[in-house]
Amino acid sequence: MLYREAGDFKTSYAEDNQTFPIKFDRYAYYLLLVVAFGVVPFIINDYWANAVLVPFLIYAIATIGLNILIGYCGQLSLGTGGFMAVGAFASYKLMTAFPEVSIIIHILIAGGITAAVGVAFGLPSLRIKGFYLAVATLAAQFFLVWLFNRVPWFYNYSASGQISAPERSVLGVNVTGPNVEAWAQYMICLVFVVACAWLARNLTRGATGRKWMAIRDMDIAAEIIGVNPLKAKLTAFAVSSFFIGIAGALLFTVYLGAAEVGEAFGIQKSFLVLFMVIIGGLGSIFGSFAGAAFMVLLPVLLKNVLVGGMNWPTDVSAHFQFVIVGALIIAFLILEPHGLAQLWRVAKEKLRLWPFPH
Amino acid sequence: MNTMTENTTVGYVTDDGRQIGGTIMEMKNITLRFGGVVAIEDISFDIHEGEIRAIIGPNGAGKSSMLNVISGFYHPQEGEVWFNGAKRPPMKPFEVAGQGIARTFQNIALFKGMTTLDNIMTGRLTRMKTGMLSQAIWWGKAAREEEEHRRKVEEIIDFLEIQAIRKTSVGRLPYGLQKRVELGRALAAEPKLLLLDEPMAGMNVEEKEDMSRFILDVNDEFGTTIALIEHDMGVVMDISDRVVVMDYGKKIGDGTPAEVLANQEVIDAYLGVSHD
Amino acid sequence: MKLKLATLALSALMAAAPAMAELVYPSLSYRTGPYAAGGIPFADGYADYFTLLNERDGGIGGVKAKVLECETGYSTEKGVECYESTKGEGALVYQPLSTGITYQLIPKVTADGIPLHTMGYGRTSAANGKVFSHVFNYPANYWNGASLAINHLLDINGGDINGKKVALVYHNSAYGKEPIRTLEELAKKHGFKLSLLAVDHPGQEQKSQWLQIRREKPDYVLMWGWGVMNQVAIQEAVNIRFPMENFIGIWWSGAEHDVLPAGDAATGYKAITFHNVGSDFPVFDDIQKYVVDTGKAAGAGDQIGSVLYNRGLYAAMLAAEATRKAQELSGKAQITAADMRDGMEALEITEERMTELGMPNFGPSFKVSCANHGGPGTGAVQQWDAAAKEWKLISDFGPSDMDVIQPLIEEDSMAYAKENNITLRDCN
Amino acid sequence: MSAEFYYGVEVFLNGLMAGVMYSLVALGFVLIFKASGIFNYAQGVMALFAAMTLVGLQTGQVPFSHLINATFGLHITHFGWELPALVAIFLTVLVMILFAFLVERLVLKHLVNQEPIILFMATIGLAYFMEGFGDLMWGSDIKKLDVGIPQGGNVWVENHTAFLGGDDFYGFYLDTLDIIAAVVAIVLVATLVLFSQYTKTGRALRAVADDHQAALSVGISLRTIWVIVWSIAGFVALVAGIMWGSKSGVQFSLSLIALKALPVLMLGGFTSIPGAIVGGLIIGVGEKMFEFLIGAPYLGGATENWFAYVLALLFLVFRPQGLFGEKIIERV
Repeated sequence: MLYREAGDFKTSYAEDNQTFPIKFDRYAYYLLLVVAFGVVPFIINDYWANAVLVPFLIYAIATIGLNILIGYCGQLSLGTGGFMAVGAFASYKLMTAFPEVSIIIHILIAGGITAAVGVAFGLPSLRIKGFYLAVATLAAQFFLVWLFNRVPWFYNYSASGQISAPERSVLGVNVTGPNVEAWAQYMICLVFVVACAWLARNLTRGATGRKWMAIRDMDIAAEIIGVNPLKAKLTAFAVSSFFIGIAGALLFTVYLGAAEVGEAFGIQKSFLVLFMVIIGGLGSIFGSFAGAAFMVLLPVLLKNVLVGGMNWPTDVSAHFQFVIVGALIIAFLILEPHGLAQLWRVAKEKLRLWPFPH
Repeated sequence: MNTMTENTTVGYVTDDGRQIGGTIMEMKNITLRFGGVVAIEDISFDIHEGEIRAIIGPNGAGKSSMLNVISGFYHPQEGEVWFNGAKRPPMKPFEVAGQGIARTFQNIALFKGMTTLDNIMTGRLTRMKTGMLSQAIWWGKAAREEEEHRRKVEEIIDFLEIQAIRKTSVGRLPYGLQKRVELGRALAAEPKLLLLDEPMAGMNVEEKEDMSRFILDVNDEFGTTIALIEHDMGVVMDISDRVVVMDYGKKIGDGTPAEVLANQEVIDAYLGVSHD
Repeated sequence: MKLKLATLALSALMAAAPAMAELVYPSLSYRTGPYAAGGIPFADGYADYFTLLNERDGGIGGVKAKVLECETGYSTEKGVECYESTKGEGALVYQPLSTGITYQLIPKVTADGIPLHTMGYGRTSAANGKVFSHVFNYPANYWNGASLAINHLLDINGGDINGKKVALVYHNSAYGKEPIRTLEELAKKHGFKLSLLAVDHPGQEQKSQWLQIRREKPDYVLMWGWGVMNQVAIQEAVNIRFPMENFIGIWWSGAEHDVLPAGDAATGYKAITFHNVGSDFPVFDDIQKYVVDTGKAAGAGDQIGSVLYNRGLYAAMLAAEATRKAQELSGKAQITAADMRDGMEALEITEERMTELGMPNFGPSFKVSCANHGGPGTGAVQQWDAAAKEWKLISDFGPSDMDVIQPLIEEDSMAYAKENNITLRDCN
Repeated sequence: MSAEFYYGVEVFLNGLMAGVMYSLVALGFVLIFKASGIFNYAQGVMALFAAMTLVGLQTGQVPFSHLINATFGLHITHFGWELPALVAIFLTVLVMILFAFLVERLVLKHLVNQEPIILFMATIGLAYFMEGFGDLMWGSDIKKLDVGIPQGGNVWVENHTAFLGGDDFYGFYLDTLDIIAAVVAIVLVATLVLFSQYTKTGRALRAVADDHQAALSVGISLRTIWVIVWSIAGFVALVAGIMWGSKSGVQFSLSLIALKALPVLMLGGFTSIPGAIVGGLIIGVGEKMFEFLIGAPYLGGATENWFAYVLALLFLVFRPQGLFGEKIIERV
């Protein structure tokens, strides 16, 4: 009976417009923030940080980014891995070139650079649509990876082409390098995630978001009612790539600490993030988190249950992980084609009517 | 027949006593071809400020093509388009919209993934000016702008009597309502010139009456200039001040409904043959 | 999602159960993914040796050994997850079998004080113990491998390869690029012409590269490949009828499954190795007796005696010996990772010891030191005989050209030390 | 004529051959996309699965042996018998048909009339599933696939072209396997075209491809059609699997050949069978020639992967619907 909007009257458009119109959601959200910032940092350990939370948060950023492009603007892209690589290498070059500047700045600039690259590769989207565009963005994927592998300047002429993140700190606390505390890694990612989610939410609920969605739903009509398709699509590519670039930078600096472009940012990354977007739900910020959680946590969970719990041989359980993940994806789609976010929404609808379904 | 060179005509008074202003838009000798096919052949006509101008003709007469020329979706091979007393250079549709020309579509072109409210809000896009950065920050400028435009949109929602479906996704709405929402989206732009592409197509009698009422109300409450297309003459003759009649891409009549109905050519070409 | 987290917490607890009175050897294996074919035999060998010790000798110094296997699928991210999930269980030494994961673990293990043994892979300059306190890559590394290959060419050419054309076909990744610097140095020194041919992962399409080889007709082709790239390259070499005895792979390009698909024509193909091949050693009888017959063999148990199985076995043997050393030094049976590190640094492998272990002449005899974590860098050449379906050593374990390699190691490790402001250890 | 020129020709010819190999994979995509509008991400994995099954049956492997051994502590791997290649191929075809049937029954049936992106997603799930399932069934180690297709440089061609380029020219190098693959591809396409032109089912397929609703209204069962299409796609996957498998052995990476097919699809159009072939040839020649003329000499090589896509991209910018795709007309 808690979950009601009745009696929760809106007296202004701003109120009517807020992210969580329902009181209960609002409080749940505040509670989540309090826990995320106030509790988790004190109980987190290396395993939880490195195996679960940090990758989850980083992928959440990437997923939000890609979701803006695919879910809101309807432009299918498979260049994510390449764009993450841009973010990673940009941050690496910046960190090594200007050690005195704060890493936060570096990561933001890396995002900016990625945005520029994204815009460049977004240009064909004016002529190319749908799956054709998706495949076209693979050109970006493969070219960028090749480039970072080929040109030694990008990896400071190291013998092997590996880049490793030097030690950097924020407010005197290490966030990269060998001697980094779990909570510090977690916090910097969390801050970025919250900021990105907040920006994304604002953009998508306002004029920009409507332009994107108009293009997504019917580009011709959108143009005729006054949306400039070039601008709309390119801004989507820019914003999306900005987030993805940040994700790439964090993935390299905070999470992996060392990266090899082909392995860390290969085509499989592009698909992974795409899966996250679609499983989570197109055009939903919450969905982005859900999708990232699903794809990051599920394998770890399965591994721990199958190997840790049931003492299966690692290979058998690894194969089973694939089988189960695949089956679950299909099951979800049959159950609810529009992703976890929609599933969640439906559940809430039910809850709102409960206990009187009619 | 229309040999006006520059558009400084005085207005006129309609028989129901409304004062119509001077020319707001003028089409001069428009010719539009698709490959070999001639869709529009050397057509000229004008639209006066504040009037309801109808373009009628049987299916395939080139009406929609004409509308698409006005809204910049097609670019005629010959002829000139004058708007607000200036010759219009070839423009992209969104630039035309920026000039204050809004329209609806024959087969509804709403944004299926969005709610009624958001759809109508898209009509305001040409008028929302805050930069992306301040939108990303939201607090202050963007929020304020959002709110004032929302207020405007709510007026339109009230005017069209669709408050109940504010938050419903348009995909789920019945046809008639969708048409109404689309009209709302066009109105939200507060256009100088409103183009309606068969606003009553596929409607039953009372839906048609509702729609006609809305069109008339729009015209005299907001004083919006309206150009509409219909192939069903009945309604059109009641609501429009002047009518252009097209057939096979040619203009065969132009004038008040009465004049047009008296025009023999029209009677032969249009009324003579039976249309739905 | 909340629910998922809850279940995860539970299972994470299960994963983090503390291991008592055991010597824990994590094995970051990959039995799936693009490189499974190479990962499986190595992991089997690594596991079987410890099983043997447990079954035959009741462990090492009376303490049972426990191999914690964790599937990485050759992905660095899974590697991190594996590292974090196993390090809490008293892990003594890590053996990731992936250059990518190694690069990533180097800073982590150093911070956590757990030694890392990257045998014949990983970061070559880690051989410099002054800089890399917790990383070991004895008995040989890529640059030794490159030099050994060239030495072999020198041998068969009576010491003069001036003006010869040598092509390097390499996996276009960190791993594949490793030997390039060294080979360029050696090219200067011995005056042979080096040409580079990159092959992108996974390397199923190598037409262009091999057509180029067919055009340029190099005298010798070296290969730094892994996974499917190997058998495709060997197949293509056969296809263009390149003389196989002039085709030499690094030790990661010299397994049975690399040459078998090419059939009889692959006879004569050579590969560098730093350990012996075949199952003609007493230890294998014990493995049969204590591991296979008792049904405790790892994996499908069908890899025994294969090149990569032997490598896993060898790695396990070195780890076990280092453990013994550590127990001896620390005077306690249940050693810590720190003790293990000291043990590895003091490790000495003698011919006598290997004979005792039933592995006579299985690898070089060598001694690790504070400054040199890279071992002797010796190796031999193995050659494939398709008729007998077996590899044969065609040379002894010879030295590599340290005058060329040592400066490179110094240079690269110093660069790393500078980049991460590491203070050099005093090794005197 | 200089040897350089003939080398160019040689690269060109090999480009054509490689192109055919790509087309074989692209074909599977086209068939399914044409008939059901599904972009079948699982096509590559299907090829891998088919090849694995073929090898497994041929060498008499025990399915799920690893799982069985793990659970019951047994050590069974093989039945001990070997099947002749043709029998094994036939059985594999049956397996692929069964697979198609199950896909329709368990997946597609429940997703009729969903947007393409959803169906695409479903095939991703399918890919995951099959990858794990295949490995469980046949093990993830590398397998040698040998159905008796000869490979290696074709001596006849070499001897008869050696005279062209002077003494340091060996004559054109053409892999016999590739030549056979080309022949197979031609036969395959021919049969498919004939099938779709002259058989009742074929016409039904075309009808469905043109207009689902219309086809349904004249009483063609969409579900049967889907089973048929997926069966054919499974068969094509098997052929591709055999060709690539005999080249590089059967292992995980075989599923990555799908990536080689995507630029072909862009170029040829998702809906055109001839497009898949021509597109394949263009991509094959394009990437090989670029590597030969610019990539290897000036860019340090390994340019093929991205160049294929860039080529397709540039092409699309000028012709968004691909080589044979229907022209896109925008109207309000």
